[in-house]
Order: sequence, then structure tokens, then C-alpha cells
Amino acid sequence: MSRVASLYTMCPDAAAAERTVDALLSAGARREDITVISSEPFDRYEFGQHEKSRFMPWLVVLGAILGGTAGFLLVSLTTESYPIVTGGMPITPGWITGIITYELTMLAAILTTLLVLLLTAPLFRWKQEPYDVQVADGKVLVGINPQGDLPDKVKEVLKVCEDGAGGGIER
Amino acid sequence: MAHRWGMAVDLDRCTGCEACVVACRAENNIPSVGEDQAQKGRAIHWIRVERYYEGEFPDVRVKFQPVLCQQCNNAPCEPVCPTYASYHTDEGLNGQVYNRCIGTRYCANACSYTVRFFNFFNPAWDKPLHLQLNPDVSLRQVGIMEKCTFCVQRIKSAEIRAKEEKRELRDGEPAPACVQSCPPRALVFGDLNDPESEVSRLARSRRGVKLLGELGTQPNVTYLQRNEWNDNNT
Amino acid sequence: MERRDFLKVSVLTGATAALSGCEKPAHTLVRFIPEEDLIPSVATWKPSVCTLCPAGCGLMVRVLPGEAEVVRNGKLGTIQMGLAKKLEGNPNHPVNWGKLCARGQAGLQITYHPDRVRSPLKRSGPRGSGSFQPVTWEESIREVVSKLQELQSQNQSESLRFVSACLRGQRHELVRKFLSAFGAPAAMVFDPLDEPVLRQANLLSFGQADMPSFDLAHTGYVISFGADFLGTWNSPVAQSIAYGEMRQGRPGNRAKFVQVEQRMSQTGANADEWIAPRAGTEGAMALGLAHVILKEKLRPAADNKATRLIAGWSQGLAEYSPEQVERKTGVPAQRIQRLAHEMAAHLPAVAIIGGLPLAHTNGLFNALAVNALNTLLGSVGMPGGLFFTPQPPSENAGSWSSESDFASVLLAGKLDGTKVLLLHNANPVFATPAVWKVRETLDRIPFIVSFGSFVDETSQLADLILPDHSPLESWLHDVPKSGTNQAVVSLAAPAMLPLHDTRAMPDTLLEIAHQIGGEAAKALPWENFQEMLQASMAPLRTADGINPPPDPEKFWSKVQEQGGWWSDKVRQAARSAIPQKQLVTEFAPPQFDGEESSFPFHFQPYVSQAVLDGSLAHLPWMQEMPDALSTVMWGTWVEINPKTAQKLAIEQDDLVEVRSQHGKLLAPLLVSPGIAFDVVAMPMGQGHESFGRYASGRGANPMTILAPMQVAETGSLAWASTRVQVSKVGKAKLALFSGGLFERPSELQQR
Amino acid sequence: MTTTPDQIKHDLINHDVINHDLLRPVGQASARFFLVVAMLGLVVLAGFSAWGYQLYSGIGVAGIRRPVFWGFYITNFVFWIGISHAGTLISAILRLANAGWRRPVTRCAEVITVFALCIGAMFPVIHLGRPWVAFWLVPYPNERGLWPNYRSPLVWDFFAINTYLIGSITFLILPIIPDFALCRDKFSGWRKTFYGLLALGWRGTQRQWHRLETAMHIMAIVIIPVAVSVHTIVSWDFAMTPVPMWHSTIFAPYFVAGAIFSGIAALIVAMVFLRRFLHLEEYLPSVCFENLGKLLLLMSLLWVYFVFAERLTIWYGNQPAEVAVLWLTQKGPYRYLFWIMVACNFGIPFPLLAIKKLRTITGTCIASITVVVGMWLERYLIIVPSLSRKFLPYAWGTYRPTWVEITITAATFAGMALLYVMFAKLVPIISIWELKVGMREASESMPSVVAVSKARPTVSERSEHETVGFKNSHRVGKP
Repeated sequence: MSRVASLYTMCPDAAAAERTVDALLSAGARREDITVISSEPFDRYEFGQHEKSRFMPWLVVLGAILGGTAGFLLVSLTTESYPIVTGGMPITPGWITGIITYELTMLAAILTTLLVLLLTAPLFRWKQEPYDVQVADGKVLVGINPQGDLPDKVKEVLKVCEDGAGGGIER
Repeated sequence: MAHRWGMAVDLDRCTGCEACVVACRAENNIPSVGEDQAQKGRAIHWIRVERYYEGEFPDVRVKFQPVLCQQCNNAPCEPVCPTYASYHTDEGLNGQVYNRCIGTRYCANACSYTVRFFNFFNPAWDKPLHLQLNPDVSLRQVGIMEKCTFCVQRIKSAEIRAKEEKRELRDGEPAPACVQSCPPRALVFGDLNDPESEVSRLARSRRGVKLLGELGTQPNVTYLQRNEWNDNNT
Repeated sequence: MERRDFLKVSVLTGATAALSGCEKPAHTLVRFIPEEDLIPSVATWKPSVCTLCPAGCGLMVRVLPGEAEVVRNGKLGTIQMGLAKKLEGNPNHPVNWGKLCARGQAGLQITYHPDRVRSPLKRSGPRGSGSFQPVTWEESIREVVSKLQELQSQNQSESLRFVSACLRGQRHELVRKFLSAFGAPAAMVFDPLDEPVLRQANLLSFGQADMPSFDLAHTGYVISFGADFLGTWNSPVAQSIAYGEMRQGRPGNRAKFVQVEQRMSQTGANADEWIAPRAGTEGAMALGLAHVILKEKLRPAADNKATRLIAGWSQGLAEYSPEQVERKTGVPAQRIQRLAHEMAAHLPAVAIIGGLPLAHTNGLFNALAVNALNTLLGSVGMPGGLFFTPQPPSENAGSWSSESDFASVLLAGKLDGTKVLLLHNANPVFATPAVWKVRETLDRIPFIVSFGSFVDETSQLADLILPDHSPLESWLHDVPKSGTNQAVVSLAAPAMLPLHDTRAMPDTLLEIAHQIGGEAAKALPWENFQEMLQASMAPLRTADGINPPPDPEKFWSKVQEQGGWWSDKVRQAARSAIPQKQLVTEFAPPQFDGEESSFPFHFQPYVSQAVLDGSLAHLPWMQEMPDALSTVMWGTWVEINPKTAQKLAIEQDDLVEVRSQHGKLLAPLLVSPGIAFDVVAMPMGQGHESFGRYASGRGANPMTILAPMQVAETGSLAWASTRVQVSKVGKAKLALFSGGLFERPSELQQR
Repeated sequence: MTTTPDQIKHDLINHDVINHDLLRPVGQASARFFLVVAMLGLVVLAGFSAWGYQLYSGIGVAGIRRPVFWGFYITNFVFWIGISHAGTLISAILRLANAGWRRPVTRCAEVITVFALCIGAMFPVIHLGRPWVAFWLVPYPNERGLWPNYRSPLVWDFFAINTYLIGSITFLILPIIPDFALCRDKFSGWRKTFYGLLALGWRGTQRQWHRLETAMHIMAIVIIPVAVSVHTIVSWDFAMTPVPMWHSTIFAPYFVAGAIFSGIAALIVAMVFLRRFLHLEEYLPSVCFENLGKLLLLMSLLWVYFVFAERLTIWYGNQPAEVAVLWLTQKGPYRYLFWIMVACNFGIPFPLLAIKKLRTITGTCIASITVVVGMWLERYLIIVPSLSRKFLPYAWGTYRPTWVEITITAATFAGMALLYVMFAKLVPIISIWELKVGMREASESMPSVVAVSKARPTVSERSEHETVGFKNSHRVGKP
């Protein structure tokens, strides 16, 4: 479908942004179309709450378990993979296996965390719209990438809360 | 039956003559490090004759105690080596694979008997002294740990000879250089798995103790304590 | 880099083959025809004889094929040849039964020593400058011959002198024949390891001018006066073997061993009881023991040659009651009582004397006293006692006379007027007191020829060096005078081909004799030494050897493969005493050089466990072998009691100056618990000016500061009768192998 | 001068000010900066050439000898790994505890961790006899047909340190991303592109923020046990061997405590220098030093407790070999070093940190410097005396470092400083966004001040929005 220009406005702070978002919603915009961009996290505000991830810790736990298994296999399999002469000495007693397993569990947990973050944030998506460098000055950008047609009401809202301090309609 | 090589050291026979020390150098291509390095405590002697004074003049006595690798059954040096350079052979020796050694010197720290030696530099022999080198024993490069092997090359050649002649090894047939040379026969070598071998008999002797036995390293070397002379022991 | 390459290659392909590789490009190398019947990497064992000390142990040499750089008729090249790899004892040899001491094993390094004289050398600079140039054998021998013929033509044959270490067997025979045929005086013996005093004493007491042997394996009680018989003295390997038996060879019967000395030697360290009497009073102590035994009739009173030498013996040694002896020796009377009783209660008991007690001005008395004690104990010629090694029928015992002692000749000034001096295995310049001025004396000799393999201090003065083969490259023949109860003739063919352009001294001497012609040539008809040996062995075939083969050739080869001939008859009692000049001795306090007030310490040099009198200082293995007691490597030290050190406010690793009336030396201080308060001890053998790269300029030489004191009656050097003072001059660093002195150090000792 | 929280908030509420202040060091480089870099660089260069010399001529040019086979190198290894426990561990704990004063501190700390780890991890390689085959420790299928010996604590080290290193780097990088984005937006020219790349396309959408915060939370939880395991395993390098005074169960907690101890000290020192040279007086207020100082005091007491417990047990047990080592350090040649160590780790810091008057920035700084010295000595005194007095007195020995070891050691300190300076030049050394959050949250819990700030002319005409805004936020009713 043809992509309608994404619109955004710059709010002076989170409170304003919050209000704007509310207005947009009441104007019939879909929550998932709305993007709020800020130079700091606002976890006390309504907007963005739905972005919080409940699954991330569980993915990490899963990764950790996989890592632990890998560690255990590494130790136990490699001891068999080469029949080294030890005159009957133990090669990997339980304690040792435990230590290696532990370290690899932790390593896997760390790597999963990193991976999940990079994939779901998501990062590595350069030049995405909308964005505005004023964010760096503490302004909060409230934008909307409409799927399909954009109700005029929404445009109105953006107009209303426009304060001339940058932003506005693209194209 | 697998062998378990062991040694008995009779402290009552040992005279501190150092024959074993030189025999070991000659057999195992042990480099001479020279005065400067020797001063730094880097001289290499796989076997040494420890000397301990007892009492003060005029009532002085001395105890000589030859110390070589004890070939522990429960060796502290083995587990700590990250690359299996020091490992346990099937004949109960603490093997040292020079090519595997990366020189962490961890084994030397772990060894309670301080019988492991390190090559701080590449060894050198002024020509033609190199002609004396024993081709049966590989030379050790810089950065490598080395230690007493119970002259494994002599053991092996004895085993080969026995095989050629289609017979069992005779007791005392494989003898490390130190044992071979020891004039008062203070050192006795043999198979501890053969209860009849001389070394087994000595190891069972009442005078027998293990060096630092309290550490639980279970050495294959037994020390026979020195007797005290008393009038009625004739 | 060369070293790296060397290691790479040699690790791959075994050491011996490696070296030609990195020497120089192979194509420029001359390759000589390989030695015959070499089986690659298969070791053969060849018998040989150890020549490093008078013990004369039998060797087995492990020979492996390898590639070596050699010189053949002046050309350098490589050859595949059998190379000696290791020395072990000859298992069948009656002296050492397969065992070998540290020094004997290090003998291997003489052959391969980098600083060996590789060809005849002619002096090119002023004497003593040590600058020589190589010459051919032909011209060098021609030169010697012309000199000698010159002497003969001027009827100055007697101005040819020959000095060497103790020669034995056919080498001795050869030299003797040569000199007598030439008309020169008998060879002079210079050998710091020799015990002229003891041999003199034995001649007087037992009519045998030889070193004694001891049946320690069967003895019940040993008292040794200063003899380091487990370390360096007499026949150490044989004595050590027996010692092992004496300790643990007889279940339930462990002999007692008492050592009497002022500085604990390696031997003393093994004693059950260690006694330190005043220096030089050992004889008095021995007689004190005898006194108690006689007085209390613990043994039947002995009356024989040996005892008659001792004044007042027949009167029961009234002068030597324990109390009087205590005053002389400082050993408590009760202790002497106790020892005497123990001794008599644990027969067979034997008394040994050697080393320092013989090096006092009253050394001869000390020796005679101990000999007398032995006869009283009834140990002479008895099992578990003292005996003399039987000599093979073929050899003439070669009786010893003080005439042939270098020291007495020198001090008698008989060395002046010598025109030509032949030098073999002796280094008098190094091992004599500076005050003897040996160097200066030798300097006055117009022509000196050395057969040395190394340019040592004495060979440095030589005009011509005709390098001998190393022992392993030579035909060897030896007749042990002690250490066994069988008659032994050790004989060995060369274990390997010579590495350098050298010649065996006997062959050179024969060559010279032949070229001189006349008497000398007649006396020495043999083409080479081998022939002479073969001839000398022939009579033994009929003697009671070990199943001697009938056919001479077989016998000859059997003797070679066995490493010699030995009788199967064992032990023979000491011969009955031959009357000697009458001499009755009594205890005379030892004389010392230097006032006690200004020179408070007895200076006691002793034979080094590693380098002996210095003749082995050039061997790296010996230099790096830790001394058993001090654990010092690569150097000398001055030994002193901790308490004395405290008094002098000096400590370990201080550099101290030891000063006698005749010189001073500098050496690091070693604090050792096993030494008397008034004694300063120091090992011989270091302090070489010129003796190869490993020995030169290392440590200090105690002999240099000795006073020219002589042992009464024998005239040989009393090297224990110098007094010295000690003072700190700086800091030094000993190369010690040991850390702590004590096995269970107290908190104090751990500092 | 110290600044009260209110003043800070007042200044920092203004994004321009905070951006300007904190981006300034990143922005320009003064001549002094290059001078410092050059000097430090020289020392580091000397260190590398010393190492090169050692590689060429053999490990023998170092002072190690029999029986003291480990010396300066392993001391440095333990020391630097210890220092690395500053950052990650501390900042993780503070994050979880959500201590407000941590915000300006965390990054300084995490940077120390990463660099100290890199330096520390070099030493096992430097000390090897054959460094060129160091990679044989890595478990990978090889033609030697040989896997590492998992029983060796050195192999545990390999795993633990790598895990910790990866973890710490992640832990450091994640919160930097938004600041990279800030730099991207604030700078122009090549810097813009440079930071643009580093920012990984960060925009600051709510999803990104939430994901980031969750990730940081998880990391904080994971990294703490890792950090603990690392120094535990380092301590086991010693405790696993039957060496007098090494073979002890107290070592694991002893080392971990010591590590945190030295870590905090290093952190304080670093912060003091940053504060001074980057003029961050307002952003690194004395309260940080105050609190860190208290933490340091706690660790100092803990350290004394451990040392006493360890030594009392040895003394009372009175086993010959162990008391030999004990007396060597207490009364023997090492006694001076020992008492210097005690002075540095307790004698001097305790009064400085315990007495409130003295617990100033200067006070904590001095205390921290002595602690760093003292902890290095502690590692030296753990390693060398034990090795020089093992069971057989005949084999006792000594140890003297050579110029090679000393040079390399000096180079590591210079290297640390160098890396730190460079980093501070490339990255805002204080986490800007976290600071902003902190300030905003503080302000929102203080309406009066907010009112003041809102009364700025630039935004005054939007007053009704404000009220709505407040109303909304109240309606949303987030705590």
C-alpha cells in the first residue's frame, strides 16, 4: 500500500508527550502506529508501557540452560574424544565439570541478553523515520506512521499541540 | 602384569658422594647452566643429595637424603598442568611430555618436593662437548619443565631386550643411572607390583617411610631411616 | 641462532648427528672413511680404566656411533665413529664392582673438552705468556730428540728429569726403563692425592710402602683419623661399597663408625660419633686408646715391628693415660675410656688415618701410632681389618723412596741444573706453596716438554707440548695398590678413536727412545705401547687367573674384553716387615707457622669432593656439582664456625681475606656448623690461572698461602701446619644449591 | 567546593548545560592531553620492548628462579584482575540497589573493569615459558589430538576470565549506546558519522529504552556471580596446590573481598583525577566519594578481619612448613613489606575514612592510593614467600625481580592510565542519559523546584499544557 508521510511533533517534555499521545489515541490513532522518541527513558508514563517486554528474561534463562548443556557436553565429550593416558587418574570429576558448566551458563546468559536486545530493540536500523535531533535537547518526539489512511482528526491533534518549536508535518 | 616402578633409598647406606647426581647429568643430557645462573638458583639436578645438620659444634651430625622425583601415585603436579604435559603413565610414573609443555611452571609450584626444574634459557654445549649427549634422551628447549623420569629410556630398552630374549624382566635389570652408579647401594630400583622384588621387600621394611608422607602424595619412593648405633645391636 | 638450529635439529635427529649440520656447509667438509662395523644407534660397552685418581677403578664405556669433527693427518673433517657417551663401573672389576664415583663419571668430559690441546704446540711468546703455535709431530719429536742427544753427548744424561703424578703399571715401567736406559734419575712423583707420609709409615710398620686397604664390609668398629675414605681418599668407591655392607649388609650387625677430625668431611658426616681433638694430636689420641686397651688387658699386648716404633709401648704407654691425652688432645678422658672399651668389645675393629693428620709436622708419628693401634687391635691382615692389596706376579712392586718425591727433590735444591724436564700429568706450579717458588725454579730449566692435554699453569711454562690422548682414546694399563683383596691388572684398549691430532704419551716416549737409539732404543724394543702391554700380559696367562685360556691370542682378547686380569685368590695378609732403619717416635706437639696471637686460626685445606686437588677443575660437570656439605657450585669458599663468625662480626657471603705469613687470598665466607672454633678450612682445586675456560680465574687456591713446613722424617709438605688470620674485605656471592641448613629449622634459623 | 543536590538539579535540569558540560571533554583535545598521552605512551612502549627482549632471549631474563617460579607477573595478574572488580561488580550492585548517587559513577567504574581485565589477562601469557603456544589452553579440536586439562585451575581461569571480559564489555557498552546517539546528534563532520555508526541506529523509541533497561537489569543480575566466580577461581590457582599458606579454604572469600577492596580504591582514584582534569566537580559531587569512602572503609575492616583470621589459624596450627612462611613474612626479610602492607590497607585508610572530618575527597583519595599500593604488596606477599619456603628446607630459595619485570609492571600502570585517558576522550565518561533520568526523577519528587524550572520563559506560554500534563501524569498514577 502507498505509504502516507509519517507525521510527528516535538513536545517540550514527557508530560506534554503523554497528553499528546492520549489525544492521538482519542482521535482514533492506533497505539502501535505511535512512536514516542526521547533522550531518556520514561517508565513512569503511560505511553510506551505496552513496549515493555515480559519474555526477555525467559529467553535469557533458555539461553543459559543451552549454554550450561554445551559446557557439560564440552567437558564430558572431549574427555572421551581423545583416549589420553592418565594411569587411571580421573580426567573430569564432577566438581570440575560443575565449574566449567557454570561459567558457560553465565556466558550464554550474557550473550543471549545482548542478542535479544539487539534484535528486539531493534538496533542496526539506521536512518529510520521519524527522527529529530531536537530529541537530544530533551524534547520528546511524538510521531505516527499511519498504516493506511490517516484520519484528519489526528492531523488536527498534531496541529493543536504544535508549538512551532520544530517538528511538524513531513513532506 | 603391569609394572609399578619404585625406588628405595637407604639413608643408612647413603654417604653423600654425589655419584648419582653426576650419573643423572650424564644419562639425561642435563645442561650445565654456568656460574651466574647457578648463583640465581637455576642449576638443574634431577636428583640431589639433601644435607641437613643436626646440633651444634662439637656435637654435630649430618643427615644425607637423596631427593629425586618421588613419582607420586597421587601427584600434585599432574592435575594442575593445563596441557597434560605432566601426566600419569600406566607404569605409575609421573610423565613429563616436553612437547606439550607451555611453561606455566604451575607443576613446579605444586610439587611438594621441589624436584621439577625449568629451562630458563636454551641450553648450550661448547663444542665438542655436545658429542657426549645421549641420543636416547631428547633435549629440552627454553621455557620447558623437566624432571626425573626414573630413566624411562633405560627401562624401555631393558624391556625391549627382555622381549627380544623372550623372557620376563629380571628384578633390578632396569636401573636408572643413579641406582646403577650408587657405590654403597643406597638406591634400589624395581617393580613394586612384584612382592618378591628387592625394592618391594625394602619398601615393607620397618625403617621405611615416605618423604612428606603426611601430604598424602603416596610416593613410589621409600626412604629407609638411618639406624642409631647402640652397644647391644651386635 | 646457531644454538637454536642446533636444538631444532638435534631434537629431531638425536644430538650426535646434529652438529655437523650447523657447523659449516656440508659440501666444504672433508668426510673420512667411517669406522668399521658400526651399527647405527646400537650401543656397545667397552671396558676401560679410570685414571683420575690413584684408586684405578674399572670402567665400562657406552659407545654409540655418531658423526664427529676430527683431525686426521692435519686435515679437519667429519667421520662416522663410535663416540663414548657414558662411563659406568666395570661390573666384574675387583676394585669397584660396577660402581663409579662422581668424578670418574665426569671423566668423559676430558675427551670432549673444548679447550683440549688439539695438536703439538711450540712456545711462540715469552715463557708463561701462554702463546703457542701448532707444529707437526715430526718436527716436535725431532726437537726433543736433538735436545736429549745433546745431553748424552755432553754426558749430562742425569740432567734430564721426569715429573709426573703417581705412575703405575706399564706406564711406570716404560718411564722407568726409559730414564734408567738414558741414565737419568728416577721419575719424580708429584701428586697431592698421594700420601707419602702414610706410605713411609707403612713401610716402617709393615714393610709395605703402599696405601692400605680395609675390609670394612666385615668390620665391627671403625675409627678414622681424618681419612675422607668415603669421599676422596685412597680408593673411595671400593671403600663406599664396603661401607654400605658395613651399615646394612649384615642384618642385626651394624658396625660403629667414629670419625676424628677438626672439620667435618663428607665421610665424617656419616659417622655415628664425631670427635674434634686439637689439630695434630690424632696420634696421641690413638695411643691413648691403646693405653686403655693395654692397661685393662682388653687385648693381648702386641709386640711387633709396628709397636716397637712407638716409644714406651713396652711400658704400657705410661705417657698416654687418658688424663694426659685429654691435656694433649682436648678429648675428655672418659670418652677415650669409653671408645677403647667399645672398640675392644666390637672386634674386628680397624683404625684408619689419612689426610690432615698426616699433614702436620708430626704426621709420621700420627701414622705410626695408628698403625700400632691396628696391630694391637689385631686387625692387620685379618678379616674386617687392614691389609695390603696383593700384587700380580708380573709386576715389580716399585718400592717408594723419598728420593722420588718431587717436593723433597725440589727443596733439596736438586732440581737446579736440570737441562730438560719432561712433564706428565703433574701441575706443581699450581699445587705448591708460593714460597717454594716452583715457577721460578722451572723457569731456570732451559727446555721443558709437557705431555699435557691442557695448557695448565705448569704446561704454560713448557717450550713444547706433545698432547697425550685422552684416557678413553688410549691403551690403558694399571695395577691398583689398594681397594681390593685380589691381585688386579687393569687393561683396556682405546674405547674410541682420537678426536684430535694427539698421541699417547707412551707411544711418543717410545718414538723418542727409538730416535735417540742406543741404550734407550735397546731397553724399549716395542713398536708401540700396545705391543709392550701384550708382552707384559703374557706371563699372567699361566698365573692363577680366572680360567685362563691356553692360547695366548685368546687370552689377550679375553683380557681385553674383560678389562684386565685378576687373580681368583682373595686376600693376602700384609707381608712380614722387612727391617728398616731404626726409628723410635714419641708424641711431639705439631709445629705451626705463625704466632697464635696474630694468626689465631689453623688453616686446613682439604681435597675437594668435586675437583680433587684441582686436576678436575676444568670439567663443567664437576664445577656444577654441588659439594655435599657446603652445596657450593662453581667456586671456592672459606669455611668457618658460626660462633667464630659471630665473634669476627662476619657472615655468610662476605668476601674475606685469609692471610698467612706467606701470602693472602680472597674468598667468600661459608658458615658451617661442622668445624672447630679455631679452624679455617678451604677446599683445594680452584684458583686456576690457566686451565681451560671453566676453571680459569675462578675462586682462590689455598696452596699458595701455605707455609713451607715439612713433615719430620719424610720431608714432604706439611700442608696443615699454617696459621692464618681472617678479615672481611667486602661482599661476595656463593652459588649455593641448598637453602636451609636444618631439616626442622627453629624460628630463629628461619630468618 | 561541594555542591548540594539542589544546585545540581537546578543546573542539570537544563539539557543544554548538561550536554555541553559532559560532551566538552569529548569534543576538544588540549595540548596537555597529547602531552600526557605521549608520556604514558612512552612508558607503555618501554614495557613492550622489555617483553620483546624477554621473548627473544628467554624467560630467564626475568627474576624468577627455583623454587620461586611465580613472581611479579602473577602478582600483577592477580592485582589487575582484582582491580577489575571495581566497576562491574560495584555498579551492578548499586544498580540493583538503585542507589541514586551511582549514576555519575557507574561508567567510570565499568571502564576500569574492562581495561584492568585486558591488562590482567595479558600476564598469564607474558609469564609463560613458551608464550607462542599459549593458545594450547583454548579448547578446540586440534591435530595434537589433545584437549585442555579441565582439572587445571588455569583452564578454569581461561573460562572465567573470558566470560567476565565479555560480560563486562557488554555491561559497559549497552548504556553507552544512547550517549553515542547524543554525540551523533550534537557533533558534526566526521564525528557525526563516527558516533552515528557507534550508536547502532539508536533513536530512543520507548521500545528501545525499555529493552535496554531490562537488558541492563538482567546483566546486573548475571554479572555479579560471574565477578565473584572470577576472583574465586584466581584464588584457587593458589589454594588448589599443597603449598604452605596457599592451601587454604579462606582464600576464595579473602581474594574476592580483596578484589572489591582494591577495586573501589582504584575507582576513587580514577574519579578524583577525572573530576580534577575534566572539571566535573558538579557532576561528581562529594556525596559519591563520601559513599564510596564508607564502602572502602567497610572493605578495609573486612580485609583486616581476613588477614587476622588466616594468620591466627596458621600460627595456632603451628605446622612447621606453614609457620616457616608465617615467620618469614612476619619477622623474616619480608617483614618490612608486610607491615607496609598493613599500614597501607588499614593503618592509614582507617582513620581517614572512619573520621567524618577526614572523609573528604582528598582524604578518600589518599586512602585509596595507599590501598592500591597495599593490595599490590598483599598479592606479592601471598605468592613469593610461600614459594620460597616450601616443605624441604634444602630447597628453599629467594626471589629478586629484574629490570624486565619492573619495566613491564610499570608499563601496565601507565597502560591503564593511557587507555583511561583515551576512553574519556572518545566517550562521555559520565552516563549522560542516566544522569538526566536521575535529575528528572529527583525533580518530579520535588514539585517546588519543578515549578521554578518550568517558569522559564522559553516554555512559559505552554502553561496549560503543563497543568494537563500534570493532570495526566497523576491520572496515569505511576508511582
